[in-house]
Amino acid sequence: MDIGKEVVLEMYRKMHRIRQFEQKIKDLITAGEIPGFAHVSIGEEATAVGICAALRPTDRITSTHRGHGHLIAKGGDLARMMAEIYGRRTGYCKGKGGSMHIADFSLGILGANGIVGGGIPIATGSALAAKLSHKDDVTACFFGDGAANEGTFHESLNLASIWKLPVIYVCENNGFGEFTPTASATSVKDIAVRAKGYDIPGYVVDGNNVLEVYRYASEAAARARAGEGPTLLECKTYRWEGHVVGEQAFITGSYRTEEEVARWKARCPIIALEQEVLGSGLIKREELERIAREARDQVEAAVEFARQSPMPEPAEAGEDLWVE
Amino acid sequence: MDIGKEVVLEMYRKMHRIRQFEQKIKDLITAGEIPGFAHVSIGEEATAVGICAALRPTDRITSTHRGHGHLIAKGGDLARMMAEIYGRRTGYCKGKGGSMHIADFSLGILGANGIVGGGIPIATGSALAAKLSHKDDVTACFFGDGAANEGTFHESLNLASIWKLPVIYVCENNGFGEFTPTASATSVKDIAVRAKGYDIPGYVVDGNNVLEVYRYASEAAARARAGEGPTLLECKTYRWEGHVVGEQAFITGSYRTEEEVARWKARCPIIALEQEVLGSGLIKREELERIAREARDQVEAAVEFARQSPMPEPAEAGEDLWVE
Amino acid sequence: MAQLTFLQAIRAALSEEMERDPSTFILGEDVALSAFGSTRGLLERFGPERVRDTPISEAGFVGAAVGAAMAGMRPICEIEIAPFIYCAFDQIVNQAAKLRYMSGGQARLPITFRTLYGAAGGAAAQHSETVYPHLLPVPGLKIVVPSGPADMKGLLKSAIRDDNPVIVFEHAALGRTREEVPDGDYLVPIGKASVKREGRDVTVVAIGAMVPRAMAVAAHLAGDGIAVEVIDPRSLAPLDEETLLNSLSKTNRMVIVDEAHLRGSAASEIAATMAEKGFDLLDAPIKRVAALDVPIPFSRPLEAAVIPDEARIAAGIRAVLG
Amino acid sequence: MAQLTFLQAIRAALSEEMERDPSTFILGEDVALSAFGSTRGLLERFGPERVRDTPISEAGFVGAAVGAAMAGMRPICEIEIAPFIYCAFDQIVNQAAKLRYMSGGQARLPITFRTLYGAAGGAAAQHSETVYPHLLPVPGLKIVVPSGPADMKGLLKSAIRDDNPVIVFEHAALGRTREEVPDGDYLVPIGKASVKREGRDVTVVAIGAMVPRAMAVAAHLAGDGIAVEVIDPRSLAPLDEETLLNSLSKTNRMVIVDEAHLRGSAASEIAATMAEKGFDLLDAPIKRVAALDVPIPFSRPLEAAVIPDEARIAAGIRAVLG
Ligand SMILES: Cc1ncc(C[n+]2csc(CCOP(=O)(O)OP(=O)(O)O)c2C)c(N)n1
Ligand SMILES: Cc1ncc(C[n+]2csc(CCOP(=O)(O)OP(=O)(O)O)c2C)c(N)n1
Ligand SMILES: [Mg+2]
Ligand SMILES: [Mg+2]
Repeated sequence: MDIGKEVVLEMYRKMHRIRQFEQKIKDLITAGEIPGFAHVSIGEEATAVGICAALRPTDRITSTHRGHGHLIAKGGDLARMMAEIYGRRTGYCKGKGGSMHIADFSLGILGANGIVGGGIPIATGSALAAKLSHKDDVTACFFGDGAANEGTFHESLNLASIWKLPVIYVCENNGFGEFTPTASATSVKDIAVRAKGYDIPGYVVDGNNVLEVYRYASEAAARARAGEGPTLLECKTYRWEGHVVGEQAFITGSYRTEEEVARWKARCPIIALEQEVLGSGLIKREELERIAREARDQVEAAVEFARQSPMPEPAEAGEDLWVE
Repeated sequence: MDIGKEVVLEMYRKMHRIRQFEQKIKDLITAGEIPGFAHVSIGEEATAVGICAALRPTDRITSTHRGHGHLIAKGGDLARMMAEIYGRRTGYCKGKGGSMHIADFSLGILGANGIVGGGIPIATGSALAAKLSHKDDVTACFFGDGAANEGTFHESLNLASIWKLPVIYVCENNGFGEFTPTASATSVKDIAVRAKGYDIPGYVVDGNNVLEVYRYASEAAARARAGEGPTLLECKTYRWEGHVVGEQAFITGSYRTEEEVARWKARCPIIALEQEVLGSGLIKREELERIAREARDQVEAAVEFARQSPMPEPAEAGEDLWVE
Repeated sequence: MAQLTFLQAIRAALSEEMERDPSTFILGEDVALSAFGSTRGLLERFGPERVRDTPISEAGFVGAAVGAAMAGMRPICEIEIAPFIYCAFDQIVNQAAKLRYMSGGQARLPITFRTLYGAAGGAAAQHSETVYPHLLPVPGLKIVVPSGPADMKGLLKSAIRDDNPVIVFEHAALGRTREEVPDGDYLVPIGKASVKREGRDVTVVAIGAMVPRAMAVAAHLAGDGIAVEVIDPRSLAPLDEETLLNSLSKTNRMVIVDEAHLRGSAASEIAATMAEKGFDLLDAPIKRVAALDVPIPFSRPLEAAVIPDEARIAAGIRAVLG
Repeated sequence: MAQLTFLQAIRAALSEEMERDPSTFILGEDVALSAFGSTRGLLERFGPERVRDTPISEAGFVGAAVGAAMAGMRPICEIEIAPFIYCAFDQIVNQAAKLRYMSGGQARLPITFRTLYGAAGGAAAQHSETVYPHLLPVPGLKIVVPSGPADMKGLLKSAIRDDNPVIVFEHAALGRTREEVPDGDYLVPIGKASVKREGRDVTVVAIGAMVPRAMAVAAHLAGDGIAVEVIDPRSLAPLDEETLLNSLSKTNRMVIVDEAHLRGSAASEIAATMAEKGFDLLDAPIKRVAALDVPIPFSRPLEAAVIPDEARIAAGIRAVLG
């Protein structure tokens, strides 16, 4: 597959945006400026971005508790995301959702989800809707390695297989579910193997290689649009940060080694893409630097927007429950 | 494996007992003598019996809504079963459970279960108990092909695999879940394939061949006792009767062909064993006939016991909820 | 107008609404063949894409209904027997009912859940339970419990057209009850109680299959000169407090009859609300007549002892009449 | 006696009971490392067989607890955060709570479920909900909600020793509250309410984290000459009706404070019972102060508007004082 320069640049842009956004979140929480808790995906950007780059605007995604990256990759507005995380009325959910529930239905983002595995049947239903309404939209379903042990994973993949639904199941295997290593909670080394149990294709993908992710996603999307049903992509990656920002404050002991973290940091997906495109001469360093700068500026602007935005009024708590 | 004559005779006895018991249930419901509804397993006897013949008295089983066969195979008392189905105070559950909830804890029968897939985690926990208390008891977990699409199947097999629990998962694939053909609800031809998703052994077994079932079960039990973990056995079989006795009265149309039913009846597990043992000269025809007669007599006695037994008093409804 | 059974009323509502709106479809276990008859004939009419048998995977297909709704469809999702809902509880409680609010009003979830509930003789604890109490504490979900064919049709049609998640509880013992049902676009609004019988001595609020039972008791007590007003709330969420309070202001006495276990029942919820808002109207304590707090037993005499029967309803009425 | 926090009290109860009974073991997600601290240190003491991390598979491991209990163990099963219970709802409601009864009294299910509940600031709808109302309609399950360290220890120990399924709700905001806790075998019986403060003007029944909040209001109102009696029911099932009715016979007025959504709340259940059994004692309607009927929102001012605060509690009290 030949990936055009524009696509590559866009992927680079999105990865930087995610990285800067989440780095900022982390700093703000650490500084005590944002109260709640948030799960960041620093180090895993290539998976979110490679998948979403293969999608069209009318395609849909479902996301997880660790969802900022998916949302940004699908086009989410940084300012409205940041405002939501600040709990402001201008946020995507008017302050009602917070980090774990951001959605943008106009972009096909059906929402992050606080329930591990909760989004998997929802993505499946979204794909069913496409099929029933004879549209060739695809739904990409993000979930973690931990979620792959939930019953909803099983029920959904079986359903999507027998109904040949246009859905891409994207398992982000980052080596942990909270503090439990994947190896000790999951009966198989490669979750992709489970695809056999549903008679669908399953692939192990280098989740830190955005071009590889993009290639697999494009193929899976093409299969889905052609009516050939779902695909399971297991993207092996790693979260550089804790399960939740600030976890050092409340857990004792560590559940992974510094070497392991260092090893994965050395495989930074953003630097990997830089080296690839610089090496091939496709794109110049200055262009990349400009993109990185822009991302930083966008994040700063988002923070500014959030800070300037009003908190919701107490009375707003009663709104938005019903379609009247 | 060399199977002793006593074991073979006992299996023959149990299969007959199940067949006669359930034929009787069917007749009694049809005649309006038993009110509720019941799911019979006529045609599937070899699976229940082959599995339980490989178990010890201290081993445990969990069963399903279609549970009479499992219970009888594990040694259940026909009279107390029949009394329960009649709703009598002398029944196994004092009339509180009925066909779908019969249990005999003294025989390691943890209960039939009205929730499809509901017993799978329970069996897994029973196996965990054996492991935690350093006993080499095995738990056999019966469930249908339909149940293999429930999330509990997935969660349980993963759990049992990582914890290497002494459990045998016995999927009775009888071709249907209610009125839906397995082929249209299940993404794989052989459910045994799903074992790969949990890194455990999985085998397709001729569920109408009691000797074959017994052999696989014995091996699985030996593995379990040796601490090598769970096995998935998919026993292919067929239910001769409807999903529920009397279904013709309320469903319209038929969901399977008469030829299909006839084809499977021609593969009757009881006759198959008869032919096998008569052919090998191991057992004489008279002996088999005597066993069949005894089974009929036992069932008649069970019906008599149930008929003579009192109904529970209304006040008994308040009992048996709590361990005081 | 035609005489329809409860089941025929369900089928009429479903087929009329499916005819009307191409974004509707049915999914659930064995909905094509329809074991209990409520979807019979729909496969032939609307085909297997829109009358969709699912595997036995409650969380999976309920979640699929949620996702399909958020992507623009209008699913009608059948949970064959009510206690199986527990297998899909997260998708109903944490997802369907919360997603609109959590998304700040972005998501639309026009889903109708339908399910068979209640004790109808010998199905035991895992198949006979009255399940709506578990859903009372779920903001974002409407709960409808029709007690007869006409309401069944009118409420189900309203539920399907509602742009919010609605769950309709259909009592297993009512399938063959029969009454006049208006043809065509007959809609019963969700949230409006129905006064089934007028009376000035005592208000009996009855739910689902308890309504015909309460009506029988009322007819019987009329012979003793006791004028019972019977009210069917029809939906438990939202609850038509006004109609109930109006009745209470006339009778000053109330009995609530609920097939659910007493603790946490809809009867308790209604009683608490009435006792709070109607305190000054009450001449006697509100009496709840509900199932005993034990699982529903299998054997007939035991089941009958657990579920409110006419004798217990009558005794409840006499108790508040003092 | 030592000053212990709520979390330390949990750890004390768990380790004492695990020491005492070798058939106990803990299972749940990340119980070894213990994100919220309630099982910290137990792995080191009892090893990975008895302090057992599970995969993220709520139905699977809750069901495994059920099976292990029926096979002779005494599991302590942690559901990390209360709304995740919905993922295992069938195993709790249809299995754990019903199996003894359905088996005619054969099964024994000595299981303790433990779970973190409630709003503690910014965790939003899927993590902050007060979940016990969904379990009120479950005969066969005991429901315990401790409000402070001493009760926490004594009730958790009783729960573990109970031969029936018990669920213990531990409020997320109480973790660091501290008080004197008796050493060693301190047991608080399940089913006995605690009078936290005596008063003759009005009875305030408060649950879980609402207890300290009600106590603060009571202290404040004492300054205005209002003597508030505060009662913590401690267990919602069984409910200590006697202690509540005794108090009512003294104060003749009652306010019930519950963090749950009003509809279907424990407040409703208690109010219905009190209004029925204590009708003649009441000088004013029983007032329920509960969460609004919307999912718990994320943003602090919204969350604060939904959950009962001191102002709403005080207003409720003043309302019943007329
Ligand atoms: C049903 C449910 N169970 C447990 C949790 C608590 N929890 C939140 S994130 C998480 C770990 C998820 O692991 P994984 O799916 O691998 O995603 P990751 O965090 O690694 O991205 C857990 C257990 C939850 N939110 N929902
Ligand atoms: C959770 C749940 N969903 C649905 C049902 C209704 N039901 C009872 S038996 C059955 C079919 C089960 O099929 P299978 O597991 O293959 O067992 P079989 O009846 O073929 O022995 C269904 C859907 C149920 N009892 N429980
Ligand atoms: Mg992970
Ligand atoms: Mg089957």
